[in-house]
Amino acid sequence: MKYRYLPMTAEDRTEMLSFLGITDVEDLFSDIPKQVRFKGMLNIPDALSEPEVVKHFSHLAGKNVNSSEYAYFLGAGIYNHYIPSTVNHVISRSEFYTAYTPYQPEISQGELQAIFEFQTMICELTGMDVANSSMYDGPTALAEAANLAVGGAQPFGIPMQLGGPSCGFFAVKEKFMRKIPGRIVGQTVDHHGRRGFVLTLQAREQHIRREKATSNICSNQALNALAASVAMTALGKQGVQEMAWQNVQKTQYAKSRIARLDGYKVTFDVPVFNEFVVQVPTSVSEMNRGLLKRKIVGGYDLGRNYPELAGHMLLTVTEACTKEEIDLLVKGLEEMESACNQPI
Amino acid sequence: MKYRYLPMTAEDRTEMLSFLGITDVEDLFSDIPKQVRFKGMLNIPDALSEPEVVKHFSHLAGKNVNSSEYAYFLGAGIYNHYIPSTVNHVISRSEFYTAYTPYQPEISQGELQAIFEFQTMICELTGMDVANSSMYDGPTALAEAANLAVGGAQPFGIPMQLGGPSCGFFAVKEKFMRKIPGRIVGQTVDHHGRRGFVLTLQAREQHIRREKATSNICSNQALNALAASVAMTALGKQGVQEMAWQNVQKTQYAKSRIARLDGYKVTFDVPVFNEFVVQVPTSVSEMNRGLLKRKIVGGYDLGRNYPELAGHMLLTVTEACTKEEIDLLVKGLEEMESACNQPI
Amino acid sequence: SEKALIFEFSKPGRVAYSLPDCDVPEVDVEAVFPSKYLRQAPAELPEVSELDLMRHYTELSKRNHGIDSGFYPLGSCTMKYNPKINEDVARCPGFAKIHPYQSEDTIQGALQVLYDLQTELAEITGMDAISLQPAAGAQGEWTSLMMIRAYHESRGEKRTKVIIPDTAHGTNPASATVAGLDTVTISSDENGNVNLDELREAVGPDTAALMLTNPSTLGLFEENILEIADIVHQAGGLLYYDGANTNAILGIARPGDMGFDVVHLNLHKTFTGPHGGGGPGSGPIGCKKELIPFMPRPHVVKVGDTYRLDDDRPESIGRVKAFYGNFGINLRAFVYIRSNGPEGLLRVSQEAVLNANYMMRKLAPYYDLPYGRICKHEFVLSGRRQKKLGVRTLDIAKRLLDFGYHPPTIYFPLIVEECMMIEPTETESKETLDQFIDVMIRIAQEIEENPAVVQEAPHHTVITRLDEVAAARKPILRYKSDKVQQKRGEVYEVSTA
Amino acid sequence: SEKALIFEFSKPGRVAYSLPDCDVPEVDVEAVFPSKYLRQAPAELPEVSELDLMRHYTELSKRNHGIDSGFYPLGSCTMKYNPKINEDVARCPGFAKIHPYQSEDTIQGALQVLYDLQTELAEITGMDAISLQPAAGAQGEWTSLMMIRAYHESRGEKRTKVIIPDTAHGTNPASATVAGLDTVTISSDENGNVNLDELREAVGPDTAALMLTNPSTLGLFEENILEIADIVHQAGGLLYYDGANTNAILGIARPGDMGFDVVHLNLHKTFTGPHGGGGPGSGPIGCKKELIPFMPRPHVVKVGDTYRLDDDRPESIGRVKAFYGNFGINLRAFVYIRSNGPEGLLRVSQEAVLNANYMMRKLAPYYDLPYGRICKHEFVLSGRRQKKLGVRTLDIAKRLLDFGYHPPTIYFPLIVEECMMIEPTETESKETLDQFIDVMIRIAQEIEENPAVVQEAPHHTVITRLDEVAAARKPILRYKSDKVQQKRGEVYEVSTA
Repeated sequence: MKYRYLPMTAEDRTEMLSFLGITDVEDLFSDIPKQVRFKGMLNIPDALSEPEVVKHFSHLAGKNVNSSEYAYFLGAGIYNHYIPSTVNHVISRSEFYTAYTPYQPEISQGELQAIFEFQTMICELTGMDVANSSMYDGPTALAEAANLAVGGAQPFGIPMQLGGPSCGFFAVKEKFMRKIPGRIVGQTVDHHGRRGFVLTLQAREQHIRREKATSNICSNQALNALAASVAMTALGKQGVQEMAWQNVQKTQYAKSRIARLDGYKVTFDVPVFNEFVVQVPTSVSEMNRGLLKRKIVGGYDLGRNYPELAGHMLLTVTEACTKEEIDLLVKGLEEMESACNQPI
Repeated sequence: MKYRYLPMTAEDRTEMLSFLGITDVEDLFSDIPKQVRFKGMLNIPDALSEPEVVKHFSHLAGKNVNSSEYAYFLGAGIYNHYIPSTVNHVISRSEFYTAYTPYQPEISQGELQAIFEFQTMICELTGMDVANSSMYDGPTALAEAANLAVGGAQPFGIPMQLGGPSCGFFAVKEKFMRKIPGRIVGQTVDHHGRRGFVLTLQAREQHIRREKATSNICSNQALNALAASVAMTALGKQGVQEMAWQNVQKTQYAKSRIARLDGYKVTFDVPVFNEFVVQVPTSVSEMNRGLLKRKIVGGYDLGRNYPELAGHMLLTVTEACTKEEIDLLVKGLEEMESACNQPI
Repeated sequence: SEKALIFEFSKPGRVAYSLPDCDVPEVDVEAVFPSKYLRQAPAELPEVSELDLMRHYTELSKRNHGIDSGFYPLGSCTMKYNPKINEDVARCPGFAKIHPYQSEDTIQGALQVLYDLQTELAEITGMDAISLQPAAGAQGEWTSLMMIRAYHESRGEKRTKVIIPDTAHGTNPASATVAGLDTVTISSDENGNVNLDELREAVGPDTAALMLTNPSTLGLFEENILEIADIVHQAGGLLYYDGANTNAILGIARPGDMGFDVVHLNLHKTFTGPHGGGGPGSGPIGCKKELIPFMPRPHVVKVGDTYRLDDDRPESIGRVKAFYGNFGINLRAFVYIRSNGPEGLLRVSQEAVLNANYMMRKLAPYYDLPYGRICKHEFVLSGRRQKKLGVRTLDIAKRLLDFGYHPPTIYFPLIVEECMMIEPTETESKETLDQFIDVMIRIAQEIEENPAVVQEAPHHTVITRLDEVAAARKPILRYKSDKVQQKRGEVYEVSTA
Repeated sequence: SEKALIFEFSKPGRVAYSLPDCDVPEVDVEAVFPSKYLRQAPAELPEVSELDLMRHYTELSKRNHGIDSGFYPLGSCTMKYNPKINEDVARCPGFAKIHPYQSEDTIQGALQVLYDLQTELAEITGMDAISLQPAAGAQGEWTSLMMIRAYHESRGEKRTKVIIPDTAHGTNPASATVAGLDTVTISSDENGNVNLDELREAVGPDTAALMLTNPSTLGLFEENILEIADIVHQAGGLLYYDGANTNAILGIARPGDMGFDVVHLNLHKTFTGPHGGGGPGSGPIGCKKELIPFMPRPHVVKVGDTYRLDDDRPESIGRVKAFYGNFGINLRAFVYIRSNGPEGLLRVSQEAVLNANYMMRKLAPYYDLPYGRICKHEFVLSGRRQKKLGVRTLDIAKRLLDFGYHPPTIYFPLIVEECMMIEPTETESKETLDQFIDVMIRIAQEIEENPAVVQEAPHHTVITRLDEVAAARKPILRYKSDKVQQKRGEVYEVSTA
C-alpha cells in the first residue's frame, strides 16, 4: 500500500534521520516509557484504496432511507428544506473549508467578512442588535443563553446529515453585547484606513481567562455559518418570506385535510408554522412503518418525550413537500385507518 | 416566476430605456422585419424551479443503468476506469470551468500552464516530441492526423457520460511541429524575464487564415484536458504503470477463465491489453440481457460493425473490475450456456 | 510571479493515487506481450502527493480569470453566468457513469434528455429536426455543409460554392474548405448589412449555400434577411445560419422563419455550456424537412413510450462524432432551457440586447462607433481615435486587466479597424456595466493624458506581457527536465495584495 | 484592497433563489397567526442575483488562506491535508439527507458507520468504549468531567478538584469550571514534564481528576506518565487525556495503556475533519469500563446483525448534544481511518514526529529552543532573542504572511516567553519544510539587519495589520445601511500580482 497523503520518500527519511544523527525513526520515541509503548499493530481493518472506499461507503449510504427518494414529513428540530445549489459550490471552495479559526485576519478576510455578514443577517431575522458567529446548534445556544434570541440555522443551507453538524445562532440586545459567548467578528480599519474585519471582544475567551471563562466553547460552526449565510443570501429578502409563506400554506393544507379524516385528530388548536400534532388510530411507530411502505417518512413520535402524548405524531410540512406528496400522505393515513377497523 | 440568472430590476430597465430615449425594450428589435418576428411564446415547457429540476433530472438519471451499481465489462472506445477524487475537485474550481480560451495570457496562466503540462505528459506517454492542447476525441484526432500518435485521453479522469465529451490527443515528431492542428501552448518570458505561457504557432488558425486554414476546429476540450492532466498527475509515474499492469492482469484472468467454459471461444490468439473477443453460444444481445439480470453490463456486440463477427462479444476488463465481479461474469456465462442447451 | 511546474517538484516515490491490490492470480506481462511492444523506460510523469497536487492546481486556478471572477465581455462568446445546478445534474452517476453502447433500455433517461432537447431546440430555432451530434460549432458547420452537399447531390446538382460575408467567423470559410467546397467572400454595406448587389452577382447554378451569422459579428441584425433568402433560394442555393449569436433572438425571431434551411447552435455560448477554458462545447445542427434524410446518424427518436437510436438512415452523411455528441454539455444546456422556459428565454434576449445598447450609447462619446444602428446582444467599437494617440486596441485590452476585467474580443471582425467587440450578456447587473463603462472612459482619458500607463499595461497581473514572438520563433512546447533550472528550495516573497 | 459587503450591492427585486410555485390552495396568513405575531417589516436580507452571489463568495474565498493554499504549521491544531474523498463521501444523499429521528431500520448504514468508528477509536485509544456525541473537543472535555463527577458520586465520594498543568489548553480549566468543579494549577519542571512534587502535594481526597495533554502543548511526551497515573489513582482520582495531540502517537502509545481513564479526541485535528474555518469539529470521548455506565446516551450498539440506539442507560449523564453528535464530521474521520489502516496511521505519527524534530533542529541555531529534548509532532521556540532586538513574535508571524505561510500558533503555551508553537504535520513534504526553514532563517537575519521590514509586516496581503483595539473599544458587529458609504459604481484598480 502506498499512501497518497504521505509525501515522505525513503530518501527524505534517510536525509532527515541523518541530519538528526539517528538511524531509525524509532529513536524519536525513546522518551516514551517502554511499558506504555504499543506492541504490534492496531487491530483495525487494513487500509482501503480509494475505489474500495467509494464502494464500501456507497453501499452503506444505500442502506439509509433518504429524503431525495421519499416523501418527507419528519422534523422536530431538524428540517428538510430547499438548499440552493450555490451553497455547496461556495463551501466546497477549499480556501474556506481547509482553513481554521481566523487568528490571522490579514489572510482570513474572506471568512471574517462572511461571518460579519452572517451576524448581520441573524440580527435582521431576529430583530436583535448583536449576534455571535454561531454555536454548535440551537440547543447548545439555549444552554448558553441569558436574555436574547437563540435558535438553529439548520433550515438555511445545512443538510440534515443525521442531525449534525448543525448551526446555532445567538443574538442579544446591545446592552448584553459583552456577555455573549462564542466568537464575534467586528469591523475595523488597517494602517491605511481600509475597512477590514477581526475577531473581537476576545477577552472572555478560554485561552486567556482559563478557569475564569464563562464558557468552555472554543470552536464554532464556521463552515455551517457560511453555508447558512450563502443560503440566506440566495433566498434573500424575498425568498425567506416566500419560503416561510409556503411552509404555512403547505402545513395548513395538510392539517386541514388530515383534520377531516376519520380516526385522526389534530390535537392542539393553536397557530402553527410548519409542524402540528395529530392523534393517530394506532401506535405512531406502526403508522410510520405503514407510511414507509408507501415511500413516505412519517412524523415524530411525541410519546418518546411525553408519555401522555403516546399515539400522537408531530407532522412537519415544509416547502419541500409537494401537494402530490401531501395527498399521498393523506391517502396513506386514510387507508391505514380503514385497515385498523377491519376485523382480522 | 423570478429569474435568478437575470439581475435586471424594473428600476434598472426603466433607467436604461430612458437613457436610450425609448420606452419599450421592443423598440430595440425594430430592425427585425415584422414578417420574421416570432409571435407569441415558444412552445416549450414552462420553467422548472431548482428543486423541480433536481427532482426531474434525478428521476431521469435513475432510469439509466450506471457503472457504480453494475459489474461493468463494456468498452470498445469508452472505458470505465478509476477516476481519482482529486480530478473533480480541481475541475470544479470555477476559475477553470467558467473561463474561455486563454486569449489573454496575463490572466490565463493557470489554464495555459496546465495545458503545457498536459502536452508534456502526452509526449512522455507517446514518446513524441510535440503534442497539442487536445482534440474533441480520439477519432477526431485520427481524422486530422498525418505522421504521428493520436488517441483518446478519456481513460484518464474523464467519466464515460454516454461517450462525450471526451478528449483526444495529437502528438508528432518535432519536424511536424508546425503542421499540428488545434491549439498549442508554448513557454516564453514576460517583460521582466519571468517564465510564462502563451498560445503559440497560431498562424494556421482559422480566424486569420480563414479558407486557407487546414482545419476548421476552433474550440478544444480544455476542461477535459485539464481533467486528464490531473488524473495523469495523480496516477503519476507509478500509478500509470500499475493501472496498466492491473488491466493486463484482470484481463488475462477473465480471458483464461472464459476460455475454459463450454460453449465459449476466445476468438483471436493475440496479445491483448484490456479487451478480447469471445464467441458466445447465442446472440450477443441475448447474452447481455441475461447478464443485465445478474447486475452485469456485458460486452460490445461486434456484429454491429462486422457482420462476420455476429455472435462475437468484445469484453473489456479494466482495473475497476474486481475478481468477484469477474467470477460473477464467468458464472453468468456458464449458467446461460447451460440454459441454452436445455430442451425447452 | 512564476509558478513551478508540476514536474519541478516531483520526487521519486511520491504518489497521489490509490488502487486496490491486484486480487487475481498474477501473470508475467512479458509472457503476454512480446517484449518489443513493451516500453523500456517508464513515462516521466509527475510523482507528487495528493496535497502537492491540490496545492498546485489550486494555485493555478488562482492565476486564471473566469466568469465567477469578474466581468467577461468577450464578444461573440456569450460569457454569461454558468449555473451551478447544471454542474450538479451533470455529475449524477446516472448521467456521468453510463456508456454509449449500453442497450437502449438501460439508458432511457439519457435518451429522453436528448430527445426532449432535440424537440425544444427545433422549436427555438424554427427547424424541423435537430441532431445533437457535433461536438462544437465548427463541427456543426462542417456537418451542415456536408448535408448541404449531400442534398444537392441527391438532386443531381453539382454546387460547389459557398458564399460568405466578410464579417463571418473565420470558421465559416475554414469549414467550407474542409468540406471540399469553394468559398466566395462578399462585402458588407455601410450599414453592416450584406451587400445585396454583390450577393446577386455571386449567386448562380454553382451556389451551394450562403453562410450567414444573424445578428452578425458586428452585432447587427441583417435587415434584408428576407430578400437575401429569396436571392439564394431562387438561385437554388440553401441558407445556412451560424448560431453563434443566438443569444440575441430567443423567442424573438427564429432562423427557420427567416428562411434558413440549416442552422448550428453553440450550446456552450447561448445555453451556458460552460466554456471550460476553451471546451468542450457542443454544436447541434438543425434543418428543414428536405434535409432531414441527410442528417448524421444515429438520431434519437421516440417510438411509443420508448426512446430509440435510429441508425437506419441510408441517405445520412453518417456519423460525424464518435457516439452521440457531447452528452454532458447537451445535458447542461437542457437543464438551462428547462430552468428558463419560454418567458425566461425571451427575457434573456431582451435583457442581453438592452444591456448591449445601453453600453454602446454610453461609450459612443469616447470611442468611435462604426455603425450607429441599434445593436443586438453585442456591438463593435473602433479604437482608431486612440490609435492616433499611439495607443492600440491591444493596449486598451491589456489595461482593462488592471481593473479585474477580461477584455472584449479585439481585432475582429477584421473589417473594423482596431476593433473591440463587446458582449455584456444578460446576466450582468447594471452596476457592473456602469463600472466597466467608467473604466473604459477612464482609459480613454488616460490615453489622452498619460498614454504610457496604457501602453505598458497590465501592471497588476501575475505576469506582464509575454514575448509571443519568441514563443513562436523558438517554440518550447513541453517541459524537459535537463533544460530546467533547479526550482526546489527556492523561496519567493509572494504578493497577493 | 477593500471588498464590498453583500448588502452594499443588494438591489430591490433581484433574487438568487428558486422555489416551485405554491401548489396548494392558498390561505391568508393573517387568518393563521394573530397579527401581533407577524413581523411588520421584512428582514433586510440581501437581494442579489446568483452570479452576484457566486462572485461575492468566490472573491471572499480568495481572501482566505487554507491548507490547499499553502503551509499552515499552526501548532496544536494539526492542519494536515483534508482528503477530497472524505468530502465526496459526506455528500452522498444516503448520508447527507437523513434525519436523526428516522426509525433505526431506515438508517442502518449510518449506524454502522458510527458503531464501527466507535470500535476503531476504542482500539486506537486503548479505551473500552467510545461516545461520538460531543460536538467538539471542549464539549468532549465537559462531557468527560461530568462522567467523572457522576462516577465519584456513584461511589459516594465528593471530589471537586481538577488538577491541571500550566501547559494545558485554556479549555481544560474552562471546562472544569463549567462542569462545576474547581481547578488546581500545577507547574511544569525544567524538562517540560509535570512537576511531580507539586502533583503529590495537590492530590488528596478531594481530587476528581488530573487533566493531561500528552504529548503536552510543548510537544513533549510526559516521561513520568506512569508515576503520575499512580499518584492520581492512589489518591482516588481519575486520569483524563486531552486528545488534541493524538497525531503524535497513533499506533505508538495509547492513552488507555498509559493509565488514562477517560479521553477525548479532536476528529477535525488528528482525523482530518476538516477545520472549516473554525468548525464544525467533533470531540468523541472514550473511557475505561468503570465509567461506561455514565457515558452520554443514546449509545450505538450492535444486536445480532442490527445496529441500535441504546437509550436505556439509567446512570448516564444524559444527552450532551442534540441527536448523536456531528455525524458528518465523524463520517469523514471514519473514511480517513479506513483509508489509512493500522500501517498508515502508524506512519502518520512517525512522519509527523520526524518532520517536527527535523524542523526543530534546523531552526534551533536561529531561535531559542526552551526545551532541548526530542519533540513529538510539534515543538515550541521562543522569540526572546529577537524581542531584544525590538521584534516581537507577533511581528515574525506577520512577516511569514508575506511568504504565503500561515504562521505558527503564537503566545501559547503561556509559560514560554514570546512562544511560537510549530506543527508541520506529516502531510507536508521535505521541500515545504526546507522552504519554510529558509524563510524563518531569512526573517531572523532581517531582524538583525532591517527589523522594520518585520515590524511593519505584512506587506503583501490584501490588507495590512488591523486596529484590534478600535474594534474592541467601539464594536461594529453588524452592517447598518445608514452608516455606510455608497460603494456602488466605485471603480478599483485591482492588484492581483
